[in-house]
Amino acid sequence: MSASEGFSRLLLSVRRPESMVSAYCLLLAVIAAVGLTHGYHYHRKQLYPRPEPQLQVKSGDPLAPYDRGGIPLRRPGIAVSQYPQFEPSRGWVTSYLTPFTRWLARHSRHCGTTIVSHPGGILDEILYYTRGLDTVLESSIMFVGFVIFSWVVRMKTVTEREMGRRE
Amino acid sequence: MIVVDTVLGLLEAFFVGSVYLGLHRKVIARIQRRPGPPIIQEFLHTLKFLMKEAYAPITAAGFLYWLVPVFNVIVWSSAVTISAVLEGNLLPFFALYAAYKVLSHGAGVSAGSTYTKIGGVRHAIMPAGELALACSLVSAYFITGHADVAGILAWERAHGPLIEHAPFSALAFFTLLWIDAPYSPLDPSKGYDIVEGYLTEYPGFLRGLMCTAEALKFYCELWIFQAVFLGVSDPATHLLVMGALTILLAVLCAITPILTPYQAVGVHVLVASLMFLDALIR
Amino acid sequence: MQLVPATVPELTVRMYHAAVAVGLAAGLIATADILADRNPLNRLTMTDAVEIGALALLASVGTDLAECLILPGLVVGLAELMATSEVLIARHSDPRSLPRFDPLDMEVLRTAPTALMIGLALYGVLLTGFTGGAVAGTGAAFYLFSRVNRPRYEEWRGMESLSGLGWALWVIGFSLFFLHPRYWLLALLLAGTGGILVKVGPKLSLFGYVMGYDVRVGAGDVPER
Amino acid sequence: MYPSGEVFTVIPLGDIVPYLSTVNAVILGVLIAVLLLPILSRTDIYVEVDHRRPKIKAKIVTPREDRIKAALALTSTLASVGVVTTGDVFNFTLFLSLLGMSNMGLIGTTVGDDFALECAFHYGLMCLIASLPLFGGAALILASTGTLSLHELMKLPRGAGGWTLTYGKALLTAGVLGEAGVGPFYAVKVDSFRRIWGRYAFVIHLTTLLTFSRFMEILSLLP
Repeated sequence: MSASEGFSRLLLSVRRPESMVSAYCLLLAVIAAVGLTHGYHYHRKQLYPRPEPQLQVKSGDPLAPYDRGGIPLRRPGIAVSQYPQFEPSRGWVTSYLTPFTRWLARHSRHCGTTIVSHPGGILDEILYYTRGLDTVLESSIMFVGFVIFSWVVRMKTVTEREMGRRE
Repeated sequence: MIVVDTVLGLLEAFFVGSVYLGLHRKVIARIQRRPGPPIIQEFLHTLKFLMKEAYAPITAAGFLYWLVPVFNVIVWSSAVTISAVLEGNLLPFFALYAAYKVLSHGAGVSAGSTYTKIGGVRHAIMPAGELALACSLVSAYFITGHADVAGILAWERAHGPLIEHAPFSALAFFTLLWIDAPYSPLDPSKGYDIVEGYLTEYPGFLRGLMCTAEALKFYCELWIFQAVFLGVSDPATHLLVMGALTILLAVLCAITPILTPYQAVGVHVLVASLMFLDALIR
Repeated sequence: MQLVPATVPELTVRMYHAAVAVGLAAGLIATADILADRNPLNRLTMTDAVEIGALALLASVGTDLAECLILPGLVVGLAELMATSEVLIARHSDPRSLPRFDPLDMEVLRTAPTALMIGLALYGVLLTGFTGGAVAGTGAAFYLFSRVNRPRYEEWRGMESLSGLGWALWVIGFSLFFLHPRYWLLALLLAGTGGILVKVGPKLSLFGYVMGYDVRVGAGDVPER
Repeated sequence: MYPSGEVFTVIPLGDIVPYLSTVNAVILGVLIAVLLLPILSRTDIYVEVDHRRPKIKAKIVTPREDRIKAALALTSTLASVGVVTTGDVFNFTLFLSLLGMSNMGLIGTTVGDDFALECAFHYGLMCLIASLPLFGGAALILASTGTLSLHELMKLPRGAGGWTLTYGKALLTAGVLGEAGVGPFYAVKVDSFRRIWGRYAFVIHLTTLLTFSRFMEILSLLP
């Protein structure tokens, strides 16, 4: 096989649908390999910083590691967000605990991490409020994925032949 | 005042673009040892088509079929206006270029013939031309710090033409010019346009509009290349440089064989990855 | 003790370089594998390893924000994986070759899944939020996995609209935060409960579909209840 | 000063602040104007040339297929509107994922064609793999500058993030390539040889290509 023929075959390999994936993976592998040879620097001043891991747990905080201060319905917690002027009720979500969680936090020192599963707390502040659009989008993506999935199941995997007969 | 400028600029773009397309054709013909049509042929030909009655094939998707030529002219008129006349921001150019690609696909699809559809599809399959365009425009912005043509020209008056600072970006943009030139080896929809191009089913006035858009496009791309990368801002030199570029493109198109669609895509992918790696290293 | 430090702690900064390297290495290994092996199933599996690299890169930032960004990243990967794998199945499967099951007939198999599901779902609703969704979803999944107790396909079609309802609640809650900040508590609860429905509804209807079709096509002999 | 010209409106949604500037408005205008074409026309009829008896044949699209495709095309359009207007890097990547997802669905829901499924599968693989560079790029940008908002990133001095930011930009570019760049390729592969669904191929081309023009603006906004 001559060189020009080989080159031509290389160019023609784009024909197959899977070769694009291979080409893309090659590109990514090259980029990742380049990236591994460099050092990375970290900007100390970040949004929503958190204390050192396990620090709150060690000091016996029942709400560790998601305690960001505040008294429910009385005083907002601390949230270092990007645009405080756009978020009038910033910090309230962080401080809020459902009655059940409040009871849990008062009676147990080990169930604090479940705070993430209740409305209220820093994660819910970010997820629902300051970066709520991200989460709306995320669930929309889930929907689209699900719609495609169920449609393919119904029309292709199971009953395409039957559908064809009926319509 | 702006209105007068715009109208004059568009007329100039149309006239110069079609004459240079004729020159392109003439050079190719001479290289292939044919006499070729007169240089002004493309211009006359467009004018003739613009006078003719238009009609649609019975299978055409009416609305799309009639509006694609109109949109094409609007797209390239706005591109010429924004970049060449007002010397404004270059970023919309990219969006307009993408719209042009999509419209060519629409032109092929709307006629209702499988052959024109293949032409349109072949034209739209070439994504990497746009990637090269993106890389070159962005690196132009990074080097000069301006996104508008006036700013880039001012920067070039101080620092010399951009092609010295970013040769790879210039090469990428030149590849785009090459892809978009008529009879280009890198765009397979061009060589077969008599039987399966996206223009095949467009008669009369509509064809005239499409030809107008092609002329405007040729002018616009040449203009942006020589303004952004060669830093020419004087009107007389413009015409000379654009003529020289046209001749160069014609020679390149004449001496290279037309590739098959997938080979062309392969070349585009290669060019785009080179551009990407270049941008990565920079 | 300081609840919220002014800057990121020293530990995170020290770990950052290593964390990025881990993410990139995961990506490198996975892409190299995809490059080497053309089997579509293998490729699909390895994309999950690529996802892990992405999550490692997100997690390396180490702030509360990063912890929140992981969630969308994870869900996007999950949704895409779901759709893509079903496309693969549709491409390569023949409906006649689906497995058939020989059902066991035991009394406890019919009653226990229902009781467990009710318990888990109630507990999940009490918890609300994301963990709650996971708990309630697990209950539903267990119910549907218990093959004897499988509901009929038609009965589970409404689950799609349930998850749509949850999504709408979420969007209402989200816009309430900005239109009427005074009602933030209402918005929070709408989003929290809407969130659980979004998380659970799709899962339920997902299992409803899958079970529905193999009930109809594959395991036709399951006794109806 | 924004490289994309004057900013008309800003929609403050907490930390995510979508905005509309001159260039964005142009892109949005092009998007909506060109999208009206396929919506208002039927591209479903084509001539099948038979040498003995030329005949006109209508495309066979079941109403079910048409309905899901219309829904996915709508999602794709909304996602690209979001891509064009968003003011946040991570939000941009999420909109892009939604876009890739719905375009993959547009290809994959073609009835009666295994090749379309094959293409959809590989497009889906591309989207999955592209999530590493997309989210990774956003994460590196966040780590190196401490913010994700484009309005803040723009104010930073040139070269602020150093190599980390440069690498983040490269990753982000690769992600956009994988998520949107290959869309036209797979759409065309299905479109040209198999079935006629020109109007949806049109949508895929438009949304993915216009994504790039927005991405160029984002690249020039980053320090």
